[in-house]
Amino acid sequence: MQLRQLKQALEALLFVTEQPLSEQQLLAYFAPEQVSKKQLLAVLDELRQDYAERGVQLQQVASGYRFQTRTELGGIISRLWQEKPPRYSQALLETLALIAYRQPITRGDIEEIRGVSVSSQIMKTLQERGWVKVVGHREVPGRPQLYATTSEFLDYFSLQDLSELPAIPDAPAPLRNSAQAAQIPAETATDIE
Amino acid sequence: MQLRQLKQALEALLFVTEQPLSEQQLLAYFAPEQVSKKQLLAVLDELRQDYAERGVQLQQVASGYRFQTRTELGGIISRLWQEKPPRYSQALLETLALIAYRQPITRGDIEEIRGVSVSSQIMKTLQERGWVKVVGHREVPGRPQLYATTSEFLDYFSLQDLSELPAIPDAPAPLRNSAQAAQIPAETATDIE
Amino acid sequence: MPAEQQSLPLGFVRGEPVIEKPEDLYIPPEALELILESFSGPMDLLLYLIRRQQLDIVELPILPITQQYMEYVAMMKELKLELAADYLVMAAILAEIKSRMLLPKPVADDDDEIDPRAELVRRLQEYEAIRQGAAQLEQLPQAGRDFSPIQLATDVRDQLELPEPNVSLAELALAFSQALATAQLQHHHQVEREKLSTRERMSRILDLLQTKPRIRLQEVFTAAEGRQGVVVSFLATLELVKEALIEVVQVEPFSDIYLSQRVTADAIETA
Repeated sequence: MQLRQLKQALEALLFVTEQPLSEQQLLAYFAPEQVSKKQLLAVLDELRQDYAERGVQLQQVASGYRFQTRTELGGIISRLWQEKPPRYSQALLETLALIAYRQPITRGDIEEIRGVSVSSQIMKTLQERGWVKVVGHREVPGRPQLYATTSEFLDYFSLQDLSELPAIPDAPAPLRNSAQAAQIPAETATDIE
Repeated sequence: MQLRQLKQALEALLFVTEQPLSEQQLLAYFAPEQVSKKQLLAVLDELRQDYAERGVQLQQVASGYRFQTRTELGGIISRLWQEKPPRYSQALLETLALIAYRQPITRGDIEEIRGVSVSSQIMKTLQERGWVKVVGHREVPGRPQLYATTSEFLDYFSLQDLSELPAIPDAPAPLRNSAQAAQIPAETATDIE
Repeated sequence: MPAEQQSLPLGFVRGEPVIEKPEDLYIPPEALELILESFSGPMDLLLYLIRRQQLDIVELPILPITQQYMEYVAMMKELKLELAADYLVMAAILAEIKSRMLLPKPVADDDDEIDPRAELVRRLQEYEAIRQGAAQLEQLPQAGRDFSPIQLATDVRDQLELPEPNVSLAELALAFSQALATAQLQHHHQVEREKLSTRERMSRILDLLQTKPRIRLQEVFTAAEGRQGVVVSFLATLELVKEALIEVVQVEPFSDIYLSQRVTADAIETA
């Protein structure tokens, strides 16, 4: 087998296999072509040099040789899988708001105020986001978890501490007209901005 | 973005994606870096040249650019696969050739030329592989489905478009009016390319 | 059905027969069967018969070809190959053409009399073109057979951070008001407003108690926060005690005051 052909075949092989290939595996693979270990190592070294400045590189890892993308490109490559920013539901926002303004607070407290049960998915999302964490348990039957906001939460909203959260006007007296009641916070929001 | 960095990123990107990437997709991807179409094409061309003599090559196919192993290495690389690649039957190849060369075409047209009824298994295989799809109906009684090839078909055979199919003689002119009706789509197909 | 059998090397390559056909009919039946099965249909067989005589399709010598075709069909029957109806259809077409060829031509009359073979010739020409197309497709590089598209595995994906959602502070405040408004409409009880900084400090103290079971009261005060900070921390501690979230212990007068998590056993007992 010509050296040029061996190099091409080796290169292609390392690109198509999912797992790294060890010296032994490569030698076994090229046994029909009677490639010696010395030849193999020389060609691998050549390939390594060829790819030194490229977007992908030949790396030797514990289980053998493999091509992988250049480390510095991680950021730009990862955009491939970047998801769109999520849009949060009203239920999630209210839950987050209650945790922020009324912490430490249990899920039961939130449910009592909102009048509806809080989905586990919402609590999971808020925790995965790193905005909410469990800071303890209320020592009552069932020992419900107490939730509080995190420093990441403050960072995200550029707050130094919770006292910087927008003040909420005293809750309005209960109204018959629910539409009107709903209107009040909307106006508040504009003021805050 | 520096040209060198763009080249590395583009190279890495084309290596990690499963599907070929089109010019439009690549431009959209590098929109944050404000890469122009001219720059993109220049870098793609450079990459193509860089890999011209290597074991893997940058290939332009119907749905975009991708890296693939050098065709001449076929045998030596396919040793890697446990199973042999499928060999397609003459009947399937003739059916596929009819659809590829004379599209859009009905099953009736295929049966007329091949002199045999088309097995449903063959049409199913071709559609499951994603090589063939229904593109409409011929407006005659029964409204038979019109079949055409897909970009996956072209990708599979490393083609950019139908004009790259090896030439075969044109369909002979029809004799009668009835036959003529059947012939029209074949002429249309040439235009579609 | 034989028409859909895979083409064998004994059949055609690029439209040309590779083997010499059963000229003499003394071929072993097994081989004959292979040959017969290798035809992808009646058109394939017909084309083979024409090409065997090194004739052009347009010359289509209908008499001998029809005869040979019938012989093959008979052989297929004899070998009990599952004979596709399509072969019989073609036999009928050939027979019809033959009979029309044998009829005396009507005198004068039509110049536009069409050769009875013309339609079949057209079909054969088109079929031959397609056979050629099929052979060329077969020879094109094929994914998985001649090359493999490359998809490098990468762990870059794992490094991906969750995308930042887009929530504004105003939205959060609005959501809070709405939650409170709902609460009032539903429960008709006043939800008290409390000093936020106190609630935050409560969280912080509880958080601290997650890491250590006990902290000294002094630890909750930060001198840098000044008077107001100390007041907030103190209020928070009192609030935590009031809400029974922590315990405050002083072993003896003037000794250090410790804050600790409520002991679980207590909770169980009270439960």
